[in-house]
Amino acid sequence: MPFEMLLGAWVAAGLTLFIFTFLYKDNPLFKLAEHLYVGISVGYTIVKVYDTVIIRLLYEPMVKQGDWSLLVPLGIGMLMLARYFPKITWLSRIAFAFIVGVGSGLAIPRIISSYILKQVEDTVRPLVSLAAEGGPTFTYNLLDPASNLNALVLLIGVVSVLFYFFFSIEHKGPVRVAAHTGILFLMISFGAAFGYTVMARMSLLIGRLTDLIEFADPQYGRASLWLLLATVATLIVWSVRRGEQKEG
Amino acid sequence: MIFLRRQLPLLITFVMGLVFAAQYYVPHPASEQLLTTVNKWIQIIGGFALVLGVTSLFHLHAVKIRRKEAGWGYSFVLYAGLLGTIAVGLWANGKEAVNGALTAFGWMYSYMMVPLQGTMFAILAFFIASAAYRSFRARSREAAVLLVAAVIVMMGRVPLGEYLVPISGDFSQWILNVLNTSVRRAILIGISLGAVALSLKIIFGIERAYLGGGKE
Amino acid sequence: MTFAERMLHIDRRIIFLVIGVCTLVPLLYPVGLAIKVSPEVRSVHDHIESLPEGSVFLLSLDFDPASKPELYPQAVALLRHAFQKNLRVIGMTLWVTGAGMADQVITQMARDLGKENGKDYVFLGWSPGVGSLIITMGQDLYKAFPSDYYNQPTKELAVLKGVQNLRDVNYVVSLAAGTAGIETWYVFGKDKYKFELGGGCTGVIAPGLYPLLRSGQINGLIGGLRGAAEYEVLIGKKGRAVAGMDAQSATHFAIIVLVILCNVFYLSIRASRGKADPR
Amino acid sequence: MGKSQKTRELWSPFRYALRITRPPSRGFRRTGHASLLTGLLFLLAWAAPAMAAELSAPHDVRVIDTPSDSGGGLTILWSKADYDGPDVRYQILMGEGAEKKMVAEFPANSHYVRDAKFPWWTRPAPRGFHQYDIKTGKGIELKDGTAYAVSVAVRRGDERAEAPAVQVVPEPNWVNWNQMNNLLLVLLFGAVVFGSIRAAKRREIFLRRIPGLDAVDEAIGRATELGKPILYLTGAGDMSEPATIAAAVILGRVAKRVAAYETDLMVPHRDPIVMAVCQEITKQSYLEAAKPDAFKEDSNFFITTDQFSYTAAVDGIMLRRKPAANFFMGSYFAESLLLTETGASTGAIQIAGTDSDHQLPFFVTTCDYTLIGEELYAASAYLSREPVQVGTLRGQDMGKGFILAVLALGTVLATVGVLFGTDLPLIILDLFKDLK
Repeated sequence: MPFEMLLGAWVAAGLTLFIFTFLYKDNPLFKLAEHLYVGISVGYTIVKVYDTVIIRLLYEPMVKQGDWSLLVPLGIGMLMLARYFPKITWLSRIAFAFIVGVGSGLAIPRIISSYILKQVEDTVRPLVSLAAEGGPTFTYNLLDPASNLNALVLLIGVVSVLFYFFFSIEHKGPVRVAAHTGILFLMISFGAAFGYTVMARMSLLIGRLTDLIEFADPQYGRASLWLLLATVATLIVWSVRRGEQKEG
Repeated sequence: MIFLRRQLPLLITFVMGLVFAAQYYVPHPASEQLLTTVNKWIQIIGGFALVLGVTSLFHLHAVKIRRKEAGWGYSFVLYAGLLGTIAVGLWANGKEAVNGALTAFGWMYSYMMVPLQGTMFAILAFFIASAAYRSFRARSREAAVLLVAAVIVMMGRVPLGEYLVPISGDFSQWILNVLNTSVRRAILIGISLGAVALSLKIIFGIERAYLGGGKE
Repeated sequence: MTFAERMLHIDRRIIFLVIGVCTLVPLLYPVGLAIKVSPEVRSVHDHIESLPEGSVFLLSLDFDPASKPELYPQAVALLRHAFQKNLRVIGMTLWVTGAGMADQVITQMARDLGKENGKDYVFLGWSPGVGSLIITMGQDLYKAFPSDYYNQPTKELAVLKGVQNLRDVNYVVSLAAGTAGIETWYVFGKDKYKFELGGGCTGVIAPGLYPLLRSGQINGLIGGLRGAAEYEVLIGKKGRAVAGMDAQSATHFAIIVLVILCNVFYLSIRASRGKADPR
Repeated sequence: MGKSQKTRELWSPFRYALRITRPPSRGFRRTGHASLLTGLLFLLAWAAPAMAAELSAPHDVRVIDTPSDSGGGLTILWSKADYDGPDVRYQILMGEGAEKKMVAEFPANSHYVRDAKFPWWTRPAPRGFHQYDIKTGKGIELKDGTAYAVSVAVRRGDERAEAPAVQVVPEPNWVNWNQMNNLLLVLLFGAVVFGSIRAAKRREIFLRRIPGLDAVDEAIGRATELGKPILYLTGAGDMSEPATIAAAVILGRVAKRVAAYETDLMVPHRDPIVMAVCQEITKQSYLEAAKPDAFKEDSNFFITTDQFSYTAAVDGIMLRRKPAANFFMGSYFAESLLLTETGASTGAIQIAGTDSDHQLPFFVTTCDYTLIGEELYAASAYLSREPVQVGTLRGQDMGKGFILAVLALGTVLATVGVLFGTDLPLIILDLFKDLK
């Protein structure tokens, strides 16, 4: 086992356990891991931004390929830093205006295309289909997402939930009924999404625990076990001392 | 001066907004080229925005240390993590691995970033359970519907559930594919209309919250 | 406070403990609940099963540590199967950040099954280029990888005898956590050099790869931890993924039981107090 | 494959010579409303000699620059024939003389115009016609501005017939006509929104009550009573997302109340620009509440852009400062549950509002009140009562009304289309399709 992997196993196992202590209570070990995490992640982002933005997007094209048009975004980026100088703070608005302007422009047709047209197109489906011998029939296989019954359920769902989101008319009479159906649909969907996410989250937990079990192997010097003992011991000492402090 | 302060940003937003909305309808390579260029620019400008954030973070913890606020020692840990990662990252030229061998930066990524991130995610597994216990109560018809749907889907997604109630797999699939799709679709249509309306207002200078200060 | 009320306001750390135990115990002592094997996983397995001894099997481990929970068990199961079938195994990765981990899993599995580096298997490591790397491999493997991860010259390795390029490889499987993965292998590799291609991927990207499967661009797909578990069932060696599925079943049922209990308590309080909300 | 292709080409001249002309297919008569141009081409094809008794060369072959594309593409169109079926195959050929090569081969009952999803306003030929697009890529390179000779052949077993080659130049286009329905909707919706904003400036517009909002005041009141701070999160989005803007607007309202009560406000951020904007907004609110001295510059502060380290830090704040009320407005990802469960464990009142549909289940189950999706936007309008906001909301409602009408009418039309086997409903339905 190379040394860096052994060290890596110990560090990874330790940090994993420290974060897990949060489940017991907020404590110094968690705080240590938390602050380290914030530090490392910001550092990581800075390095990545430096590497991709400064080096690969700015420095190399400008100096090596002579693409001086990049002075424009460089200038606009600099304007953002004008915030630190009260007299010229307004200059930073130019940078915001540029970003937000481009973003809004890009958004409009793309949202219409993929979130409105595409969704409407897929909801508008015939409620009958042609049978093999040519006559129209109504297919009601629930497991086939393209069956007519499912098309109908889908339509009812979309329509009733849209009714719930009307704000400028009072919810009474038929609108109330529709909106209420909408709420039921909303709740079913939330429940289902919740249940589905349980699976995804549990897989992650399983992944972390599998790693810990692996690091408990003799070839890693039983890192997880020793660190678990150390963590528990630290927590006990900490709780006892805090108890004493409170009494004293 | 007033023009520069008030009108120029609005003018920039207006022009950029129209140009890039129009870009969508133009298939010519020149328009594609324009899009790639400006995307690169936005990335660069976004990089500078990070300076704002990092300064704020530095300031916050510097104040903590100076005032010796509770837990100021952890601020040192944060600084150490931050500066250490930057040093190691620059040393490795921002590369996690060279010729397939991990650099020190890559080591920090694999053995510190990944476990920390993964464990935070894994904590969700515990929280999702406690959230279910705390809030899945049949207080009303709506709440009952929600909890029944959740239980069915939880059953249907694992071998044991499929074994005990064979239909649960298909049923949960149906809930996810049909009912869930219809609701998400309606929510999406609603918020998309909101997003388009907002973008239009921004382009035409009616909505200025993004410039800060709301009205003026 | 009645018993039911106390139970409703139970310390949530007890729930955490229940979940922790329900995950950990099945991982340590797997039960091996029956798992339905899906056809897309079976076809990867059956293809390897159909290869004669000494066929060349290339496994590309295209993921980094972040996707380890799902793809590592897949790699273990596939390697075990290939080694047991006495295939010649070539390992590599398109993800520079994944090289160390890929080396680790291959070395480990080879050691477990008594295979010899250079004779029964080789780990080529990582080389830049992604698409162009695959094209180079398709023309001349030794140009793409003059030496392996441990700097042994590839030309002299017994395991690569008679292998000139990708056309001589019988089966390629890419275990992918994103792009530079299955699609890349298809577009730059299979399309041109006509080897059979299979895939394994994380649960998140699996739905996006089903079109490739339906059109026959890949002959099978192992999706997420569940897919790995199915593969383990197929090779009859229940490992981490099957244990993972047990843990998954256990936690899901723990939560379901908790939800039922909390409603029993809640309703009993409500019944005893009439209609008032006992929040 | 390449070899057999060559043999076939050697043979083809003989077969060509042996052909007898034969009237065009039935398929063409059915789509008799073809354009004048197609009609002319059809005549040309009619006049063309040499058609086999069994297998005639494809009729009405037309090759055009692919419309509404970015260049490097050609579209071949030809009418369908009697022999169209799975056993007969069409071949697309490019180049002339010795350089001629086959680009594609496919069964004759595939590649119809109707499969290509053109809306009626850009359809280059009747729906029953065959269509094949040659694009740059996969070993083919089409240079814009260069002429290419393209032809279509048909093959059944050893029989083969080829239509004369057509010269055509691929070019990039300046307008994608397929997407004009998209543009039309943008203009229409824009007009509705601006119209209702104008209307809202002139008269009051009714807005229904949003239950979650009463809780906002209640929560601030309780925090004041307890002398505890208020935590307000603006989410993970940047300043161009509607959810973030709504969150910032609501922050303005909350800050005003908070300033009046002189309660502590903490707003940790994930996006530096959002932080800068929110700082301004908070300052403004304190000014409006006539409490400029109570404003603290560092009530808005940045933590990090990374999802989970941000979450860990905010969880830490919740546990240490024990805020009496937590607000979660804006867009969120997986961190939502980590935040709300920790908040719940400290006993805070929690109010959420988000348009991130994938996180709504967690907010709904763990928070005291949740503004679902559009309700978040509505809340900011409801609170501010500004004509611009209220008018926009009214405009959105009209947009939803329009979509509801399209869904209802569209379903009826689509059903009628199937029942009577007619394409007429497509005139309306095509308007609401997403076409590239």
